Amino acid sequence: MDRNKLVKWLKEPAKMGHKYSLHAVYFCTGCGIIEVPPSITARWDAERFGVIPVATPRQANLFLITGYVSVKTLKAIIRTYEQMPEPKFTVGFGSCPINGGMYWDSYNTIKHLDKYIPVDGWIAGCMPRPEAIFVAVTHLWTLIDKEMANGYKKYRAKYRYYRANQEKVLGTLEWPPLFSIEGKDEELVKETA
Amino acid sequence: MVMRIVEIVVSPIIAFVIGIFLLGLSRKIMARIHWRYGPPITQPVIDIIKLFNQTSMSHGRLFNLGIILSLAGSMVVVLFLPIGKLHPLSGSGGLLVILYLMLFGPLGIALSGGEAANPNTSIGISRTLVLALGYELPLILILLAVMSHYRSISIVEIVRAQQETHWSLLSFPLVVPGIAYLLILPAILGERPFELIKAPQEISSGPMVEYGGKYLALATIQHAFSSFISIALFVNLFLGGSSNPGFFIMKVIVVFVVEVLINAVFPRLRIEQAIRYLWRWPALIAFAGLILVYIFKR
Amino acid sequence: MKNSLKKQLESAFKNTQIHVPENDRLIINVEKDRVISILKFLKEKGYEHLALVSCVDWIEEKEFEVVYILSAYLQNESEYTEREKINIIVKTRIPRDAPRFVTVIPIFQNSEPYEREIHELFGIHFEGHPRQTPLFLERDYKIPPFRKDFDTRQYVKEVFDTIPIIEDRASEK
Amino acid sequence: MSIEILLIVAFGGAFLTYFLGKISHILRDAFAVLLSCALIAFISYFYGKDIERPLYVGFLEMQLLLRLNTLSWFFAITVSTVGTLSIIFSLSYIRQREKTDFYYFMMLLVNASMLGIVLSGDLVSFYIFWEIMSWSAFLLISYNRGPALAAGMKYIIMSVIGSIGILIGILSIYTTCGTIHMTQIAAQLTAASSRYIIFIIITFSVGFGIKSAMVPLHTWLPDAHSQAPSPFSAVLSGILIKMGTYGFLLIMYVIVGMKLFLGLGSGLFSVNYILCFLGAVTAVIPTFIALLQNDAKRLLAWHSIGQIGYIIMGITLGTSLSIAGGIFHLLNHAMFKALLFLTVGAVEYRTGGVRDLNSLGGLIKRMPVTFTAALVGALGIIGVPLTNGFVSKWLIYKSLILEQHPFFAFAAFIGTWGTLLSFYKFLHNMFLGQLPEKYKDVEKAPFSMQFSMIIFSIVIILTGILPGIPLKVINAIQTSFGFGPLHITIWGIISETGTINMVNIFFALIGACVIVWLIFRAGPKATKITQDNNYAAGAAIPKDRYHYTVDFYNPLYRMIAPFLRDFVDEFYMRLAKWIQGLGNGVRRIYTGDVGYYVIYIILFLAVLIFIQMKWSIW
Repeated sequence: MDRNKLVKWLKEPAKMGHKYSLHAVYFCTGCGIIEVPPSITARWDAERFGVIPVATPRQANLFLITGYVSVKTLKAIIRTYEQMPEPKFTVGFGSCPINGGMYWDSYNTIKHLDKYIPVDGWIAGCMPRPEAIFVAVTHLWTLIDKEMANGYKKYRAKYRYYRANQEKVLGTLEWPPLFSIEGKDEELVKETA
Repeated sequence: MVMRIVEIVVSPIIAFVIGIFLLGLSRKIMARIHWRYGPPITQPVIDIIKLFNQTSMSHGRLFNLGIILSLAGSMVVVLFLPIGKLHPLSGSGGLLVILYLMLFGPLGIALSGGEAANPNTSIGISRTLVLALGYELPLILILLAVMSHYRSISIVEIVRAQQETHWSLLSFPLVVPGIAYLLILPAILGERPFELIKAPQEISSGPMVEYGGKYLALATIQHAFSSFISIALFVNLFLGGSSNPGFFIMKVIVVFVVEVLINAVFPRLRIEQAIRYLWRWPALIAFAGLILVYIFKR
Repeated sequence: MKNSLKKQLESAFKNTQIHVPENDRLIINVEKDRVISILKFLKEKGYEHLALVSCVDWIEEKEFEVVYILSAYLQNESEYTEREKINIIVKTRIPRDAPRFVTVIPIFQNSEPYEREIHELFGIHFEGHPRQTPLFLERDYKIPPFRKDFDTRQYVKEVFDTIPIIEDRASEK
Repeated sequence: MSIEILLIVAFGGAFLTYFLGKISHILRDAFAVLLSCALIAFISYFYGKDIERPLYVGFLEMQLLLRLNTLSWFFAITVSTVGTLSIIFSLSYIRQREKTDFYYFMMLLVNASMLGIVLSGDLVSFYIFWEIMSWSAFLLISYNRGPALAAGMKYIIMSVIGSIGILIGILSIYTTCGTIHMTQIAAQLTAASSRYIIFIIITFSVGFGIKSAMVPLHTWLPDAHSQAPSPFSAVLSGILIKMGTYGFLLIMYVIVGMKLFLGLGSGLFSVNYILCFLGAVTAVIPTFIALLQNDAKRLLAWHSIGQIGYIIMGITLGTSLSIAGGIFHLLNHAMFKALLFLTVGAVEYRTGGVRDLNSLGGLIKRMPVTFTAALVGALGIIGVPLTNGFVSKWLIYKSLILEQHPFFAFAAFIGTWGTLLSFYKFLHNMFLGQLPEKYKDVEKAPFSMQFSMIIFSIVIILTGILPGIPLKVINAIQTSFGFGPLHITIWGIISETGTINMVNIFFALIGACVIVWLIFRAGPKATKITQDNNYAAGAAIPKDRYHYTVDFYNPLYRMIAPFLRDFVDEFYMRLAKWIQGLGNGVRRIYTGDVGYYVIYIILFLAVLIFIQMKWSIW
């Protein structure tokens, strides 16, 4: 490892740790997940980037949403995202989470994922190739360096809007709010109206 | 006295460094065997740094206490194990104490996982304990063979006796239990084909389900310690320990690489298959070894 | 071969039109009160695999068409003699304004999720069905979404597009 | 101050408690607690004394003596401690029940009779107190009716058989030696033949083996322990079955004497080897049967049998280390098993009598003190370092290994692992995991329960870290048996074949815990979450169905369950049925017709006359 990298390690170990050890929660939605097994196995070895899949959200800090998100899946996605420890980074994979993709007029598929949880980066395309995942990872590194991958801070700051959006789609959620949703309610009404 | 304190400080540090190094090494070797480039060998350190800088969720006091207890117990075992010439506390208890202190690791994880209140955790712990019962049966026979062959329950005595003569893996009656120990070593390390404790695909990493952040970091360190301990025990009992720490660590690494080679090519057994295996071949061989030792008394 | 079954059916059930569009298909159009009896008959004949229960919305004729697709398990060649390797398609029409029909769970146990799904997506009520609770959908739709008169684009405009985008203010803070 | 006053106080106090209960309950409770505390003080006053006094002269021209030495002092202090704490526990446990006066009366009577047993210096008074203990224990076991009555019947039938064995032994000793004083008997038996001594040991071993539930005489214990009220289960498992081991010590090392006993038989067939083998069997099989139990108290009951196996192994192996280990393990088992029964009692008191390990769960959030006590007890019985169970088990293992009995040592180790598995199941299914909806509003145990549990826990930890305190007394006991003294220090044992130093281990563990805790605190603070916020693959957790308790070790059960039926019990049941059938057969000859009886008499006389005419015996 070269010199300025070593200096970086000494200066801000936490940030470097978050960069080089991205544990992706193994959450399969849609067709995009078919690209993940080749990218974590011998063909495109994701582990050299420090990206490995882990089984539970408690151990993960990277959330790949791989494909279209139906309303039922959205509930699981929100639950999983809220159970991940901070800092956590979300990447939408494929065009469906971006704008609905080919399900743009479906009655049961949410179109814009970032209305419900914050998304730090998108991988466009249908399907993106596995190399695109690594492009996204390296891009995420630069974002973490510039402290622009702060979706979790945004979620914390604007939680009541996110919660309002989620409840607008899903009805009342089973679990209590993660952060406090008290605040300027008239602003809440104005935003959601 | 000062020497004693230095040893007490140094030997856990050695165990920690070597254990973490072994984790990184195993990931690298596995990657190479899979024709991958693999992570940098410092990847476990990066993971631990990251995990210590994450937020984490706690399920209660026992959840914290258990993981602390398990890591502390593993650290204490190192003080009783001779690492080369370093055996600070081995004067105050022999192999039996080591055997019992090795309980703290799984027991602490079991208690804190129990408070996590997750069925995956409970299944993982029940597998942990059943597997432990599975490999303890041959392990106890092996240790009894060694202890009653050298007529001592002090591991320092056993190491010294080996260095006077030769490795007990190469001496006649003890070669049989030595082979049995090699057969159960993957089960003690929890590696494949006995990686059924935290089987990420079925029970989503078992006892570790609710661990995140610093809890997972401590659990990783504990795993590093325990893998170091269970190999160091083998090296002390059968490969004649060593006179200086350097050679000792060499031996440990060699044995670990052998285990990684086994780990890389095997699938995972079901728990009944594991118990059936452990109670058939290693137990029979260890039993035969104990009989042989009983016959050929020194 | 098929004709034997065709003959049996015609002898058993008068004035049901049965036709064979292709070599391995047998389409039976029956009125709704004979469906149970004809399915019983076919099951006794050995066609005991209910592959699918489906539904079609004929909006012009103001009718729903409930479709049952059956086939037989055939282990070896010898069984080809009494049973044939065909898919039997039983179709029936029910009025669209009163979408009620009887369940076939007493005959085919596995029709439970199919009927549940049809109830959810087409709004057809099956009498005697134990639990007609939502299966796939999280939201409640005024018109069941698979009916032809359900305007999905309108629905998307109303529901998903009205949800506000949360503009990024965290960077300024 | 002399020891017959002690017994008079104990027995009189028991009766007085019964009559005080008729006046007021507060008075009765206070008096019972005061009485038992007074007994503790009284006994601890006698520490180190060696007294022998006549109790009563002229019982069939025999002189009954009371004798107090280190052995009986040790047992007396154990008895009174456990008895006192379980009576304090009973204060709130038994309040809502009926027949409470009777309950306290019987508890105090059992304790008093056990004091009598350990203080009696001759076999006849020993036998009298033994019978008082057996019968009052029977009344307490069948205290809550129904299945308890059947369990009590089983217990009393077996213990009557046992006491018949003891009686035969006493009578034969009296006929041969002409005295009933233990010391004089010991002096006389040195001349007796070894076959006669084996006969004596067998007769006594039947009685003591049944009382201490040694395999194959254990079958009364699981039913009795699980059916008795919990504080009495503590007494029963803690000290009453230890009276059997006290009897073993008495007959082996006091009456017969160490040299004579260890000299009996030879090689594999020496008596102590056979008893040690029985102990090994007792240590393994019941422990793994306990693994299959779902009733908490039944699980503990089977473990009492298993731990008795360790004690028997220790005291019959016959080296100074093993005797010390056996006696120390006896004390420890009294402590932690009583503690565990009390914790189960607290749980069933709060949850309305639920002991089923499959339906409880998550109680740590409601009863933290009870959980801590249960944890300490479980660690003790597993034998984790820093609890007293570790030291005693260490002594037993070490003596077994050094005496070149690796297979006995193997049995002991495997028994320990079975203990670990079943006690993790015990803790997990009762206290850990998800708290069910129906136990949401369980309060913590009342003070009197918490008090006795805390005292027990403190004793376990203290004697675990400083084992020298009890080991000093035990060393005195086994030197009085004639074994070589051990080198005991306050922190453990020094011997050339391996020392143990609990204080070092303690400080090492504490230091390591502090270091790890500092590392732990260095990380960011963890947020406390409830049990509902839990990983369920992205879904909200299902209510009341998210706890894995039933068949906790299912794969293991499927493998070992077929081999672990209680064959002995089945055999006894078949025997009982057969004897009943025999009785029915015999009853037929009583027709009720006088003529038949006349014929029987005449036939009998004819036989007698015939014998007289043929051989002329008279």
